[in-house]
Amino acid sequence: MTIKKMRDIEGTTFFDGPMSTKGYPVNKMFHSFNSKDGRDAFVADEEAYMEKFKLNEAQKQCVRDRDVLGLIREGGSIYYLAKIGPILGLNVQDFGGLQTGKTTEEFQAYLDSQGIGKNNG
Amino acid sequence: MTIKKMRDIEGTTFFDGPMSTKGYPVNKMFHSFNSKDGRDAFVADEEAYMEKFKLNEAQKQCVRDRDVLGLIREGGSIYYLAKIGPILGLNVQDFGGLQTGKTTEEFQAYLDSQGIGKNNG
Amino acid sequence: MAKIVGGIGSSHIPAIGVAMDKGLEDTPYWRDFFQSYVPLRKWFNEVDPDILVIFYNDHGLEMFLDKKPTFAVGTAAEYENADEGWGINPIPPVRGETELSWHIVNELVENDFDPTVCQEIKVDHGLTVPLTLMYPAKDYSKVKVIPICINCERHPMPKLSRSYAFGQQIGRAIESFGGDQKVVVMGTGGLSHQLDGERAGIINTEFDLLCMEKIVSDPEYLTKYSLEDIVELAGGQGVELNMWMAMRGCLTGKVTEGYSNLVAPISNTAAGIQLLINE
Amino acid sequence: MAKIVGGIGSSHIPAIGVAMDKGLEDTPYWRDFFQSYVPLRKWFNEVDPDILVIFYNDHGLEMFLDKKPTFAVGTAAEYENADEGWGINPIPPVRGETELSWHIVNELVENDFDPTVCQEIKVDHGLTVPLTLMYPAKDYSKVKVIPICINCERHPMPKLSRSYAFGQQIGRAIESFGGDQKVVVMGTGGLSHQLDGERAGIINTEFDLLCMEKIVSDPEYLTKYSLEDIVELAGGQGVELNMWMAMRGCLTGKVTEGYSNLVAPISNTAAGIQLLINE
Ligand SMILES: [Fe+3]
Ligand SMILES: [Fe+3]
Repeated sequence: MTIKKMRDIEGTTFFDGPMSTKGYPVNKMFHSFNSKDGRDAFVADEEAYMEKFKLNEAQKQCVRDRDVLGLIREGGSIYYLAKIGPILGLNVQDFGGLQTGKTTEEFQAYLDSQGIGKNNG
Repeated sequence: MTIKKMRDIEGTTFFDGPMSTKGYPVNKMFHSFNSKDGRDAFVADEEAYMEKFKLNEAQKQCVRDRDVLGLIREGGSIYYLAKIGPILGLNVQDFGGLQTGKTTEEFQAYLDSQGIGKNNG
Repeated sequence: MAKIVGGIGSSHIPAIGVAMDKGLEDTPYWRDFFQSYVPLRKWFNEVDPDILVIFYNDHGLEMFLDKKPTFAVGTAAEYENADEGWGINPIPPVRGETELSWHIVNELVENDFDPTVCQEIKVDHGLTVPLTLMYPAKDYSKVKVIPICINCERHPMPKLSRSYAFGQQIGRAIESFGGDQKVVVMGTGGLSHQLDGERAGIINTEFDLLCMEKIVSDPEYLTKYSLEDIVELAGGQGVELNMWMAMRGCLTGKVTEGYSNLVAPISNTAAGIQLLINE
Repeated sequence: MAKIVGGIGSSHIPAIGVAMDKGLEDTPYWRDFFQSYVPLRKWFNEVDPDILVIFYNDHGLEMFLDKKPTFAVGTAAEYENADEGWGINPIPPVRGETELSWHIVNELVENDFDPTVCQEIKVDHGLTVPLTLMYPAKDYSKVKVIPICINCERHPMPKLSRSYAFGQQIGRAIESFGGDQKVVVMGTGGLSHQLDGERAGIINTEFDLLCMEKIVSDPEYLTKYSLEDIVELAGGQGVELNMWMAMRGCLTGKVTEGYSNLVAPISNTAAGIQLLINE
């Protein structure tokens, strides 16, 4: 098989075709969080909801563990999986911290260290 | 406005962008006939079903009159509107007759007159 | 490397599915049509392809006007068929081939095609009828199918030259895919017919025969026709020739004709049946 | 003929929508960002465009992986926004412009682009946030919006050169459209950021400033970067630069910079704000 392998960039997973095949069920579940019904159903019974979308066991365990890096490894796309954030009360800085082994404050400080253009702030 | 006008071919309506804009509600209704629920709901109450899909009055009248040419003029695409055929017990030869002012038998004879390759028949 | 052993041109009209469901293959109306598939299937069964790429158009099952792709490529592991309202029995799910599908998509996008990529779609009779013609016992569970859908319902549609180039790119992608899979490509639909308007019922077998001749020896010749020319010559739905052009584009080797027939009228159409060998 | 008077580059992150909903524009975190829109809006209000073409990407509201277009063009008379799960209040429906949309689609297909054409789609924050930045009082009922969506979520994605060519073709289509409409095009998203992985949080303002310089004077320069280069340099979601390239492609006249600023961090991104005048 000769599917193009994307460049190796440390700490970066290209969400490409094979990853999208692998992650389809989990991304479809996250996508369903667009609707309040979907979010409520997940909160009411996470296991049943994961089963409905046919997540595999590894994906289920990552959801149970709130393991963001694990979810990405299992084919989750950040665009869809971030939709679990508001349900869990996590914003993208919290997500950043979770993935980089930092507290949210440390992650924010890392962002700030790369800052520009906030002269009037 | 300068949307490309398609070539004038007698007896032929190009289903192009402006026609597709005009016909969107009626085509969406016909498209819903993919499902038995949609077909049954139409049969149960045609007027309510047309209202649900927001057909304009001209489109509704064409549906009431089973006016195929009228429906095409009002933006219907043959691909979608043909889905009303099985509901009304009409096949594509019946449709052909209705549009060309022929009986179904006459339309079939017209098709046969252009025949080829039926040597073993 | 994967090898495209041949291409098949075939009709895909719902009436064929209904005739097969009802066992009408040997009636006077249908006999010559179904007889044409005997030599095709003989070749097909001998080849016993691993992968079948089917160019089809969606007549209003999945690709509705709300979000209508010019070109769509399936990358799913399985495709379902469904009720389309025509009274054909839906066929059991079709197996997909994710790896080659993604390779095709990668190569298309790399080379400036803009496909819509489908990980979950229902396939309509445009695909299931030709598939069933190849596997009348519906024993297609072994073959992997890649559905490739071309807009033939709403203008603007891809030009014949674009569909041909699209096929050429897909052919190159397949032939560059590692492995020893045998691949057959199918172009479905057509040939001349018009379902709508006061001109409904026109058939132009002379033009169809020209298309079937040129598609073997000189497909570029056909790219001289605009889609308006095609509508004028071959009827409103004659534009389904686009799928035959894409199929032919895939055949990058030396192409010879293995079989050819044209039967009309089949429903409102002239049904082209053609086998192209690719060496 | 319709006239493209200028292009705007703008961020489109949900946090901006939330900040506007909550009235946080003048807080220390947001002040510099929102101040940058004062000169943009001054120009924009003076122009008072009839039509706004917005290049955006859909982050999972409408264009899911089941059927994901590389390029999608809206041709509807109206577009709705909806709950995306981010907690932004959906905005009232946005007016479409069917005639110019179809003209653009015709010209794209005629020139070998393969768009998915959308007569009924919901638009996400990628479009609504930039629109609301131009109309903070949400008084956008007069302007007609053409949404043009580019896949930035799943590889393969269009190359920068393809998005630029796509924009060029759209620019030519608009400028060939009869009438005296004033058109503004927006490229949204970016600039450098990465949301996922152990590398989350990288920002590269040096590269962003280079992009903003080249996009004025030498957009072709940027087409030398592959998307893998962009991911390496500007982070995983830095690929949203594609929308800026398409916007720039539309500007076929003499292009000068009317305003430019880069503010970071805004959420996890470097937010580019840029006005390009097209003469
Ligand atoms: Fe067809
Ligand atoms: Fe974005």
